[in-house]
Amino acid sequence: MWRLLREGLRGQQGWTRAWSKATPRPRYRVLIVGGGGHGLSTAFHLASEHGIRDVAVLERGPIGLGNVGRNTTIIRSNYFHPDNIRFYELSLTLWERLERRLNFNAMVSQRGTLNLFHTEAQRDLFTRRANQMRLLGVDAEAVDTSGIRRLVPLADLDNGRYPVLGGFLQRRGGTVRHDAVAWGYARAASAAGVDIIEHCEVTGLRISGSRVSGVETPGGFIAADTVCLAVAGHSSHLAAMAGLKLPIESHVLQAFVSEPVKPLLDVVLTYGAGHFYISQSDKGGLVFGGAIDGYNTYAQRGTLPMAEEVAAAAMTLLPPLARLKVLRQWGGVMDMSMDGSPIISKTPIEGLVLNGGWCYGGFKAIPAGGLTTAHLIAHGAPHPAAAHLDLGRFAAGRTVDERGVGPSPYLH
Amino acid sequence: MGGPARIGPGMLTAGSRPLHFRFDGRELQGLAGDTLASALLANGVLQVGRSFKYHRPRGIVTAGPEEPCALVDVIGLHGREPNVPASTLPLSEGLTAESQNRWPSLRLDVRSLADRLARFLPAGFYYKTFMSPGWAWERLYEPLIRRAAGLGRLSADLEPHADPAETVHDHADVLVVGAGAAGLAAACRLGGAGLRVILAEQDVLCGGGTLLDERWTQWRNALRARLEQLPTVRCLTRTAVLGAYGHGVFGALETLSADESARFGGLRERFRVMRVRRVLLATGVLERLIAFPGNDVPGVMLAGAALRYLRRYGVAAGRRPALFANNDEAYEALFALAAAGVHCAGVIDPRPDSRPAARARALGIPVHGAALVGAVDGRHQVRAVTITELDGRPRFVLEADGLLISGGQLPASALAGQLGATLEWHEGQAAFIPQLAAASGHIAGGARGVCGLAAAAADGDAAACAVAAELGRSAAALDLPPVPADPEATALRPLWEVRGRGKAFVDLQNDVTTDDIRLAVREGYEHLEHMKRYTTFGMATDQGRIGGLVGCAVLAEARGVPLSEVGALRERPFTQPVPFAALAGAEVRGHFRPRRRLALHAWHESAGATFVSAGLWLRPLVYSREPGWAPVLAEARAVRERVGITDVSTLGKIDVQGPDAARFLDLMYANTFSTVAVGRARYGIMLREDGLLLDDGTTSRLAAGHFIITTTTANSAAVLEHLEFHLQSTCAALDVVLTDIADQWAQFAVAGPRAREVVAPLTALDISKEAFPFMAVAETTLAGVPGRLFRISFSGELAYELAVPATEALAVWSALLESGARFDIRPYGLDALNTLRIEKGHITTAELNGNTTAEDLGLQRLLKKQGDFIGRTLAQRAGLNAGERLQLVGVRPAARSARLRNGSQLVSPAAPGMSLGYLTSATPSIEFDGWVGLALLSAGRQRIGERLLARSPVHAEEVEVQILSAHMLDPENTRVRS
Amino acid sequence: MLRIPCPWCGLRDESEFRYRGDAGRPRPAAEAGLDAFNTHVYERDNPRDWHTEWWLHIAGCRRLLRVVRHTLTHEIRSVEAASQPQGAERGR
Amino acid sequence: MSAPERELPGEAAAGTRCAPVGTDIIELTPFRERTHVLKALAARRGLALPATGWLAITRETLLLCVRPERWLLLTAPAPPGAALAAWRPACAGCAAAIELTAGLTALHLAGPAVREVLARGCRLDLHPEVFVPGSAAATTMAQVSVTLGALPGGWLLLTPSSTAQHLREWLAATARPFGFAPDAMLSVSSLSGERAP
Ligand SMILES: Cc1cc2nc3c(=O)[nH]c(=O)nc-3n(C[C@H](O)[C@H](O)[C@H](O)COP(=O)(O)OP(=O)(O)OC[C@H]3O[C@@H](n4cnc5c(N)ncnc54)[C@H](O)[C@@H]3O)c2cc1C
Ligand SMILES: NC(=O)c1ccc[n+]([C@@H]2O[C@H](COP(=O)([O-])OP(=O)(O)OC[C@H]3O[C@@H](n4cnc5c(N)ncnc54)[C@H](O)[C@@H]3O)[C@@H](O)[C@H]2O)c1
Ligand SMILES: Cc1cc2nc3c(=O)[nH]c(=O)nc-3n(C[C@H](O)[C@H](O)[C@H](O)COP(=O)(O)O)c2cc1C
Ligand SMILES: [Zn+2]
Repeated sequence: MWRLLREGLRGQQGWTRAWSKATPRPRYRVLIVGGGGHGLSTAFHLASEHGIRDVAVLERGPIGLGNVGRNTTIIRSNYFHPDNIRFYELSLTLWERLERRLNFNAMVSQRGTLNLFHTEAQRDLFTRRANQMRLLGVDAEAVDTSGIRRLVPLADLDNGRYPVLGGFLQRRGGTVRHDAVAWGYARAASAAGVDIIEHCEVTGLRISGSRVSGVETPGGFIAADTVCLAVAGHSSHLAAMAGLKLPIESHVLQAFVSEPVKPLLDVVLTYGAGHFYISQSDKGGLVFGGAIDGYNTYAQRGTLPMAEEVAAAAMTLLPPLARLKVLRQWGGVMDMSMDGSPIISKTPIEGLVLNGGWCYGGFKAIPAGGLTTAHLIAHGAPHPAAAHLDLGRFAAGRTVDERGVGPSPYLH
Repeated sequence: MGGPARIGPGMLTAGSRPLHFRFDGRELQGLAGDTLASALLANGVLQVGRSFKYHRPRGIVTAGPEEPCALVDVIGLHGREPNVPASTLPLSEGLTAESQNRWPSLRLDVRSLADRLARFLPAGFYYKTFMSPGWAWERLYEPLIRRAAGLGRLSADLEPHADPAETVHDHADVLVVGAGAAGLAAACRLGGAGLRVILAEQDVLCGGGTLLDERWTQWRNALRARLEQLPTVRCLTRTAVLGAYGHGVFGALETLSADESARFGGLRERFRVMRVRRVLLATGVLERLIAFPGNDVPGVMLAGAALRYLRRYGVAAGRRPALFANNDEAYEALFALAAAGVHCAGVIDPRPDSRPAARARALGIPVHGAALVGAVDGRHQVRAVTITELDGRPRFVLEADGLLISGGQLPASALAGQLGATLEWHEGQAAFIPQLAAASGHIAGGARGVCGLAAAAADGDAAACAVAAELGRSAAALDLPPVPADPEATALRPLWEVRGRGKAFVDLQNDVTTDDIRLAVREGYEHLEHMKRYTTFGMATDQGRIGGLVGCAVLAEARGVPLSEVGALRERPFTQPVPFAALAGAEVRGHFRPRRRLALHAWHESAGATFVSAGLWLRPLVYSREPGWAPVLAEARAVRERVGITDVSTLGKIDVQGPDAARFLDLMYANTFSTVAVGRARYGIMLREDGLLLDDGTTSRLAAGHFIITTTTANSAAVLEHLEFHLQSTCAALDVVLTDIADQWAQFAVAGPRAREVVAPLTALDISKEAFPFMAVAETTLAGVPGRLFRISFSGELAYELAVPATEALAVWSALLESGARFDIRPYGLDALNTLRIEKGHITTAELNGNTTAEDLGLQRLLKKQGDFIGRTLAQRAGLNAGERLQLVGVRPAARSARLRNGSQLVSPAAPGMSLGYLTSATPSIEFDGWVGLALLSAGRQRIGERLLARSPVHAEEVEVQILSAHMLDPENTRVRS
Repeated sequence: MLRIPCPWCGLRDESEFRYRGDAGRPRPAAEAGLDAFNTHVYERDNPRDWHTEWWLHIAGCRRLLRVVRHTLTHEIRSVEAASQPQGAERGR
Repeated sequence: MSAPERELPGEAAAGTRCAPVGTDIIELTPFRERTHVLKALAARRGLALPATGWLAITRETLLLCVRPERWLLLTAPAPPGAALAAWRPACAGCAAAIELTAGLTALHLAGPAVREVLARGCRLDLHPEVFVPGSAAATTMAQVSVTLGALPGGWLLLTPSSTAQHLREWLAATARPFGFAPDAMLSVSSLSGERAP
């Protein structure tokens, strides 16, 4: 703050790079592939929690332009599976402390996430989830229609087709300024001694015997004791370099933003009669999205039917939006796992660690994902909050399937 | 007196009637044909808004959809529509608009304080501050920021007035986007070759750049006339192509003219989905701005826009404007204004000399060569400009009431970018030229850097010939008037920024200055996409159309790299913002999803049913409009005590026929169907390949090679898809025909101790216990209608299900009611059905929730030991058979007066924080005193007899419950077999 | 957005189809064992490349199609019926 | 049960006219290697089974093929079960013959604006040179499943009976700006197209 005043008087000349642009050294104790939220958070936690500073993050482009830079920024910890609640709740508590941890304002905004329900079956599911959360000490509350009307005056609760019967609110849920998350972790990790190496694509993984020994890049080989894959939608692609097949398919999730308008919507709202969720960014744009496209793809772009579908849901739930204009549409490639839950795990290759399978929900998990992945790397054993996210769960039949649709990512 | 004014007739306004409108409360007058912007200018109104961050006064900069500044709120019948570009909004009688982002008034905006404090609010300032005290971000700073941000204000009533909306699907061989010289020529050529063409033009008129040059009138008219005669060409004006989605799919928005809108019941725009074989982008060029201090003062306008205002609306951008430009084209505005009698203050051109400069001098307009504009005098309006040498030394101050600027032209490449165009840097034009792979599309004319209208027309024609050839057509020669020659041009001198004191904007809406870009570079946000996100450059409603390249150039300079290395902003849909209503189309609100109606819908309605949506279906929930359990329990009691009838037609029904039908079902179901006798049904479960349950239902064998499957309502589509998938892949060798017969058959359950007596009179069949036992099936005549009779029961009572063709539903249903009248038969709805099945321990999707196994639900005895089936192998995994898994049990409150709630968590009193399971379904009971429920409980079957707590902390409830077997009612099944 | 040329129905929007995933994973033999089924059910190649996949034309002919598509460019290289209903004459 | 016989409506003011079609419908699907048997059986009854994507009209019937190897046969209404009874025994061992009379609702659309109206819900290219008379296709319209046939004097539309009301309402609402008129019931034989396109 004082700095801002001082720089104001000095013509903003004194600011320096938020993170330094490193060039790679020949070997590191830990190499993290992927400069997205999880890669950077992992690096930060390795350096700050475990004193492991001999770390580099390798990012094929500029950092933060993968899914961390294109998501709808929702954070919450309302999950069904108790282990998932614990994991995402850990993340939520870390979000609450993030700004002071990083000395960077990522605008964590706990404005509340409100899930609407339209059928009794949905009500029962949400009740069960909220009660499970409450047993674990996590905030969740039921909201009746008059409460919803107060929270979202724009909503047409009757809406002619699937009336809103009620909702569940997690007040501590909300949004975070997505880009600032990548920048804030990069800045803090860099300050702690981590090398952040941009424009450095990993093109191969070198395996010696059953161990990983480093990575190939266009600039040459870089050796490492541990290599952590944190490449989200490209997990399978990287794993294939080590001869591994993952329980992951890459699918596109789209997002949209409207023109900016004065404050309209003060919670994160999810519609229950179709795939649709929406919140308003601090800049004034309504940020919203829907379901995944539902087929394997690495193309980071949107489609017309999804735009129409999501707009139709918006119009149904929030008819006053009719004349507001949608500004931009984009997509992100997501690592859809076979049970819809993430994977933080060792792999059959010694020294190769996987952070992936984030599906459409890995943004909220960035603090905890980094913390638990760093723990796994530092201790060689899973962090208790992420022990259920191991790769072995699939074969063992211990899948963590929130939606109960089974190993068909196109249904998640 | 200075400033803009109407000085003559315009192409669109000549001779048209006056219209009255209001802007910020002022009553003003314009002409039919005007846009709001041209009408405001005609009234001398210069300042029309405030900027996003600094709240600086802003005017009208462009004459098209690329407008960054002149966005207004339009006050309509049903509310307030924000962010409408005045530059495209057609004027209409009574139009009411207000400026945005200012308080209390446009001229006196309190937040413009931000402008004075600007030095403390550089790009990204919010990341560096507002962090302490810890609570303050959300409660203090964020609300402040949010209120300050946002442009217009949206307000609308919730009344379901539902503006009409529609989506139209168009098809063509070729979509030509843009009807300028290139597009018109291309469409003529393609149409002449007999190809189906859509020519989409966002403007109200076809013509593009030719509309601004009188020499082209004849050519344009000739082409328009020709196009009208070509039967395969559709010319869609007012239609902007918004998005390119690959595989030949495009989204476009047509704004209806007032007449057409009236014809379509007030429809304002029409969303068009175009599916085409080829696309030809003839989107022309956009003019770019120059960054110099004060380039945002009202009265600074793009030169091309000034030309448009003059030609189209007869409006001069100023009475004594100056021009600041680095290219020849921009002088056209000056010449046109001069020809219309406007006295131009002078020209500032960084080039020492040029052909049009000579022409200007000849017209008596002073031209200052090798000069720049270093500052603008005036806050609410341009008063004078400071002319400097190229090195920045001031030369002198030129009085002017407006400043027309032009930094050159660049291809309008938004759609090309969406189609994956590569951008090639063109030094001569100082612009990126998009290039597309032939498979993605073609670009012609100004859109690919071709200069001049004649050249563009020729290029459009050539591109059309290439497209025609790709589609196997030879394009016939066209007999068209000759094109006027393009003037010879002096090369443009790239000019991005004039450095000086004061803010030089590259993004006029988001208030991003050249200094902001340099700051971003210092802080390491030097990649274009980082700079964009850090400063919000190019993220406003205009998406950086006129300032984008300028910002990139400033970035390149700050980084010390060539512009080609920096690249350009990434293009995404939409080329123009599109209203939610238009994008959504007609399938919203009450029409969001279709309704599937039962054949007996009208009967249920007249019987007083409350309907509930179950997926797309409307189902009777209870035959009462009263809330509460009483009517439900009355219906359920009728079944337990006498007899009831319910419509179960929503169940999925699949006909399976063929020599291999039984083998197929044996593979698809976990139990065996080949051993089912003809005339018998069997309850079956289907697993997913991962070993978890997919669905359940009864399947009946009508003949050796003929089965009828029933599925749950919720899973009917999924099960059919599952079967069809496997039949055509895993089991492709099997000879089976699957047919969805869900809608063919209405199906009713008649349940209760008197069911037999109700059904018997309707059929000749002997349905006695012996002749037609539990699980018997027959094809028979029911009330004179050929139907099917099943002896199956979901309620736990003696029951029959009757299936009859849906067309005969009412006749048979009525016959049953009549036959049951002596037992006081009652129709029962979904709620009563649920009460009955819970008591009986029958499962539905509440328990079959995708995470349960056969074992979990106590169905393990159904898993066949012999032979393969989907899910067999993986169902044996340890994790799916672990002892602590949740198993189905029954639940009753210990205190009979207590009620149960679905979704409560089961805990042991010793560890009330640890969930052992949860309640899936609960109901007040008919048979038992108080409530009963079903639950999924860890190692549940071993806990039968235990007492646990059912906790619902969200409702502050806690109920002591007793764990029972799920088979609470008649575990020996004597009733169903009676 | 995809448009898939169905051999029976012609060029149709992706919304008319149901995606059924990687078509390169035939169901293992009945007795192939746990590992084989685990691999079949959970592991995916998920290539950033050409991908052979199942699409069921649910809104049209309801036939299962084997489509070869590039997962980055979305180019469709071939479409064929998973199993040919014998004797059927091709339509459009 | 039987519909009043009625001539196909002429070119009246309404852009779209919509009439229910009174018809029995059965679906014939041959088992493996039995197509020729079914074809022969049909031939004996004076019917030629059209190729996928086409329909065939005789005086009394209409045959549509929108799914390979599956034919929808539309015949004049008879008492319930009669249509099936006429085919099922003959099809034994050769084809599945399944009654869908109650499962599908048939509508006939005519008028100069029909294509405009359909383009507001149907994604197919219905241009007369593409979807030529005699074409048939299954697709979705207004979010529900439909089978479309281009008849000489109009359009045949089949939709599952549970969504028929939805589709009729949608048609009426969408066609309103073009002029919409509901018509009295037509019979299959009146579709047979003595009226040239
Ligand atoms: C539209 C959309 C909306 C979403 N909404 C939400 C939401 O509201 N809430 C939520 O919690 N989650 C949401 N998500 C999901 C969330 O964004 C992701 O799960 C999460 O960001 C993924 O983790 P990440 O940040 O590490 O991934 P990324 O940011 O994608 O990071 C992966 C990085 O790896 C790099 N990389 C890839 N290959 C290589 C290579 N060979 N060498 C070097 N580097 C490589 C990539 O360039 C990329 O930068 C959404 C996702 C999308 C697309
Ligand atoms: N003489 C002048 O005043 C003048 C003005 C403009 C252009 N030009 C010259 O004309 C040449 C360009 O001719 P041209 O035919 O290529 O372009 P053009 O600018 O004449 O026409 C392009 C047309 O495309 C339309 N358009 C752009 N994007 C669209 C979209 N997404 N959807 C629908 N319509 C869209 C525009 O409204 C415009 O009418 C350039 O080389 C330029 O030098 C001259
Ligand atoms: C939360 C959020 C808010 C956004 N707001 C805007 C916005 O106001 N204006 C804008 O042009 N883009 C906005 N974007 C979209 C970005 O411009 C960009 O499209 C997105 O980050 C994906 O990157 P890409 O388009 O470069 O692939 C926003 C994105 C996110 C994730
Ligand atoms: Zn098909």
